[in-house]
Amino acid sequence: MTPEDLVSHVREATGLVERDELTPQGQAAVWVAPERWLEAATHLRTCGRCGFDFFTFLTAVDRGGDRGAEAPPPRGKPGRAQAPSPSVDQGEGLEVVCHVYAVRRQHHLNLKTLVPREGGSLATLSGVWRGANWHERETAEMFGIGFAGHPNLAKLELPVNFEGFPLRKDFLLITREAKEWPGQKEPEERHEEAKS
Amino acid sequence: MTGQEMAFLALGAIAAAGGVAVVTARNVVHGALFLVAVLAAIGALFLLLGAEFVGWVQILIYVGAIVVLLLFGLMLTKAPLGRGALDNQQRGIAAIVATGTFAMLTWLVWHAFGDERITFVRAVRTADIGNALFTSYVLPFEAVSVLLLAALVGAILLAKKD
Amino acid sequence: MILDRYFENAWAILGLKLGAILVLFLVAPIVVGYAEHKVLAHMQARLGPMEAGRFHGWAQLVADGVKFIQKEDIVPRAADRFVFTIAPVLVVVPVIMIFLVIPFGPGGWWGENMDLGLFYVMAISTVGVIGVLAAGWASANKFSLIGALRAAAQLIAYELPLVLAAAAVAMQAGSLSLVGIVEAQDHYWFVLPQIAGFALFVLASLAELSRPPFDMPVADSEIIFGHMTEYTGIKMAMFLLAEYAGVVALSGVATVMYLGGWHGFLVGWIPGPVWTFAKIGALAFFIIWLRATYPRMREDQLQKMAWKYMIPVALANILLTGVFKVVF
Amino acid sequence: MTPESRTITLPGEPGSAVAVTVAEGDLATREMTLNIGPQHPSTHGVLRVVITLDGERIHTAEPVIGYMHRGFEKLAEARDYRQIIALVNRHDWLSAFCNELGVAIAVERLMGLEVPERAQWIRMLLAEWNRVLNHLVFIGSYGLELGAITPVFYAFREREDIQEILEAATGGRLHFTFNRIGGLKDDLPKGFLRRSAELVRKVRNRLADYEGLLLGNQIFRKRTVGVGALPGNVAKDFGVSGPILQACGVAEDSRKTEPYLRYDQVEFDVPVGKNGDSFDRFWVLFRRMEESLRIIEQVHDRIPSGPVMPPKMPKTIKAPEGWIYQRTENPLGECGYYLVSRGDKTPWRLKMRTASFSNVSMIPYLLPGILVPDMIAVLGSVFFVVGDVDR
Repeated sequence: MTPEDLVSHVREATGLVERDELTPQGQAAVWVAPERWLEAATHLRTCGRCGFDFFTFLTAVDRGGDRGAEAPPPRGKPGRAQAPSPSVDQGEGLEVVCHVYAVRRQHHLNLKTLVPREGGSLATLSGVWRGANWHERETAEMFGIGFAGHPNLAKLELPVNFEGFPLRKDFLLITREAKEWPGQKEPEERHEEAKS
Repeated sequence: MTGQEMAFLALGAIAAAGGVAVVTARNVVHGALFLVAVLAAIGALFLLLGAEFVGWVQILIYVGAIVVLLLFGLMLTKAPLGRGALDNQQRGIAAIVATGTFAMLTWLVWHAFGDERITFVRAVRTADIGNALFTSYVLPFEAVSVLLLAALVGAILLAKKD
Repeated sequence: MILDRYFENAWAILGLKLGAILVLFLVAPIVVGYAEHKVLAHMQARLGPMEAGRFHGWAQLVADGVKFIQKEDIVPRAADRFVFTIAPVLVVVPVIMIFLVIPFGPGGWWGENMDLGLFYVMAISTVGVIGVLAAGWASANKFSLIGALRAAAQLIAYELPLVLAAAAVAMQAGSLSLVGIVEAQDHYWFVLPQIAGFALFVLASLAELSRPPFDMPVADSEIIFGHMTEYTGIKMAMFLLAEYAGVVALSGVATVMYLGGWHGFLVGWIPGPVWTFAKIGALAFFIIWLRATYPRMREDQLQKMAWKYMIPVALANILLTGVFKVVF
Repeated sequence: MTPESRTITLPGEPGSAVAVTVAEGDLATREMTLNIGPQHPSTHGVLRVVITLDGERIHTAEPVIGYMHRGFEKLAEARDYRQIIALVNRHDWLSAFCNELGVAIAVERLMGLEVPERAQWIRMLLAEWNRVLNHLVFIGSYGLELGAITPVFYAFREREDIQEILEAATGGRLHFTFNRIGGLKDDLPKGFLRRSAELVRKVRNRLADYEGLLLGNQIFRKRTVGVGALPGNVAKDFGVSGPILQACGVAEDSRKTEPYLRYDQVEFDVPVGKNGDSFDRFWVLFRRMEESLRIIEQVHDRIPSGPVMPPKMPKTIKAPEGWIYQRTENPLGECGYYLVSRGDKTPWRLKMRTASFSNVSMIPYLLPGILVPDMIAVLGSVFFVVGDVDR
């Protein structure tokens, strides 16, 4: 299926898609409400036409933070017909991305949703794809997102007593705060410096 | 006292002391290792008495096989790693049984030989043992074979779970 | 005997022999160990030791020995100190005792000609496992314990084929004395009629020595050298010494049992001991070669091989030897 | 607790006791917890697997990772794209070139940048050499783990030759940093293709050594055939990719299914196994190496001349707003970069989807029920690099 067909199939079959994205590079994403997260994922897994049997990754993107207030405009092609619901609007929050692939049909899909920065929680997908288990653990420790029903949401890569959520934008790299990244600047910047 | 007698006494002392150590050791693995000393000393006693074959059988079977199996079993099941003691509540009964056995054996030996001095016969030849086993003692030998075979089959049956 | 000509006193002869065996016990493993370094290296497209002692690193193992002596003797805090200390001794002593009875040449080139030599070797060679078990347990390390348990399980697998193969040789030679067995091979080596027994004996010996492909008790990539994990310095060196001395000792026993001991062929002027040592060397080379070639087997595969193939073959071998003896 | 079972208290460590439930007719036993790693010869670095044992049979296995976590994803947010290329070639230190490639392609696609034809072919050539380089390590060390000590020396002999020519081209031995956004740092040095062609023949001739020592070895087969079999659907479920997935009989290789560079213009096969056991995994790795050599030969014949960088490159590389997921078939499996850009010269978020992470996450499924020696055979054939797991 082409990405367009795929998105419209998911939209029709589930009725959960609130917004979709199609990038110029031909990659597709569908947005669902966080409370319908598990339902949408289950459809992708079980539906014969989707056939998403390969779990690629699950992660999050911090949309807020120091630049959160700028509220970037929507990217990619805007979704069709349906207006985006407030829950998946481009506001602050943590965007959760789950990327899956169908080996036989050879198509990809990004399943996305937005959860609030504080106390954000989703149903776990570890029952849908076993591979989600570790990816959710990683996302939980890095972003502070809860995954309800996860069998073991312990820290995966960070030390047990680590505090904070490193991949959020408000978690600062302390050395970078004290000192600018010492790497060479862009050619044009150096050029400007030399001129001035 | 001849050198042989001195060696006999020394080995006997080692065996006896080892025996005491086996039962007093708080750690079962220590006990098993003391048992090695006891069995080796007894094997050496056999050698000293010229029963070379029996002596080396003692080493091969008891030290080489039985104690190894014993240690194997202990390590698989009970013995904690490294230091650490194990004990149970059967000391009293064990003491009674041991004393009884010791008394009986002493009485038996005393009754049979008394003050009689045993003249030392030089070395029993292995060939003679072989001949004896397969001529005059062939029936007991075969009986033991059958018994061992039965034990083997039984062990396999027990080990098979289904 | 050669020594009788020069020495009257039996004790002096005994002392000399013991001294010679001790020297052999200390030197032979170093030679075999160095050979292993070099042979493995050349089989693996590298050079091996090249520095110590200038000429092709001949002094590498001497240097290693010096290093081992200098190392700190560490006893883990949780270990059982007494058993931990005594275990290397328990492993080394039986190997020395095997050296006592191997005849290296005709006319007294042996420590002791025992009537029951073969039986003695079988009995003594099993004792070393107790040292391995003790070491594994006393180290208070789970990897060591697994290694020790594997060693014990391995003993059960290889001991029977080993003894049965030896029994067939004893029948063939009509003697249990190692000197007697060599003398019985005057006309032909026992490897010819006992080829199956020879294969069994070498395989079982490899298992006893924990040499590849039967090195499961010390498998470095699984259980990190098993019972040797916690040992350092001189105690570790004793384990290594026992391993390489064991290679020499069991190669020696196999030489005596199957390869005609000091009997040579074609050229008559080469003295007997040279033949013996050459044959031991050839077997040791074979053992090293195996290490370069084969991966490690699994414990249950060894058990299966021992019980399903080696023991039946050994029994059939005994039967055939018996028939052979009666008919001819 | 079933009616036929009973609870028995066993002596535990000094001063404690353990209660166990046993079925009727069974002996009461206690499981042993064993830490494999973080320092263990067979974990290739600092991976730790906590296993519980019943005898030598594994009951449960739980990998503990993170000992090498270096926060690459966070660091990438503070670096521009040129610097990121030097950063990402470090997570899987055995396939540095392929790692760089993913980021470069992702940024190029996001920018809509046209990469010169010659650069595409050179990239393919170096990526395939890098693949051989990587596979040789695993082929050698897998033998070592099973106790065959010789193949590793042969593997490193070949590796040295390959590293030499890669060094000649890139100047680096481990971290090449040869990709640039838009192309490559330099053209190939003079005579490179000839050396490369000679090396292909040399390596191919020597592959027979490995066949004899490992694939054809009876004990090796006994140790690996049927050990740690992984069904294909479970592999996909865990996101396991690369040689492990192909060993399960799934011919998934992004060089075929979603060709990047010029993989659609060269001929090669995707080897697939039957049973997904350790032997198949190893066999697939071996065959993949041969296919790589095949690709390299075709590149030699067909590489065009021309520049290796686009004529007009912006001085500052800023990826436009948007996101992209770019996957490449790395030696160890699917390596993907999920790049979110807000039009800056640094990425807003760069998620690294590494093959090893997913491969290792499957270990708790694969290990229970097998023996400790088999665990080594399985761990060694679940090809992973710890840096690639922890990032």
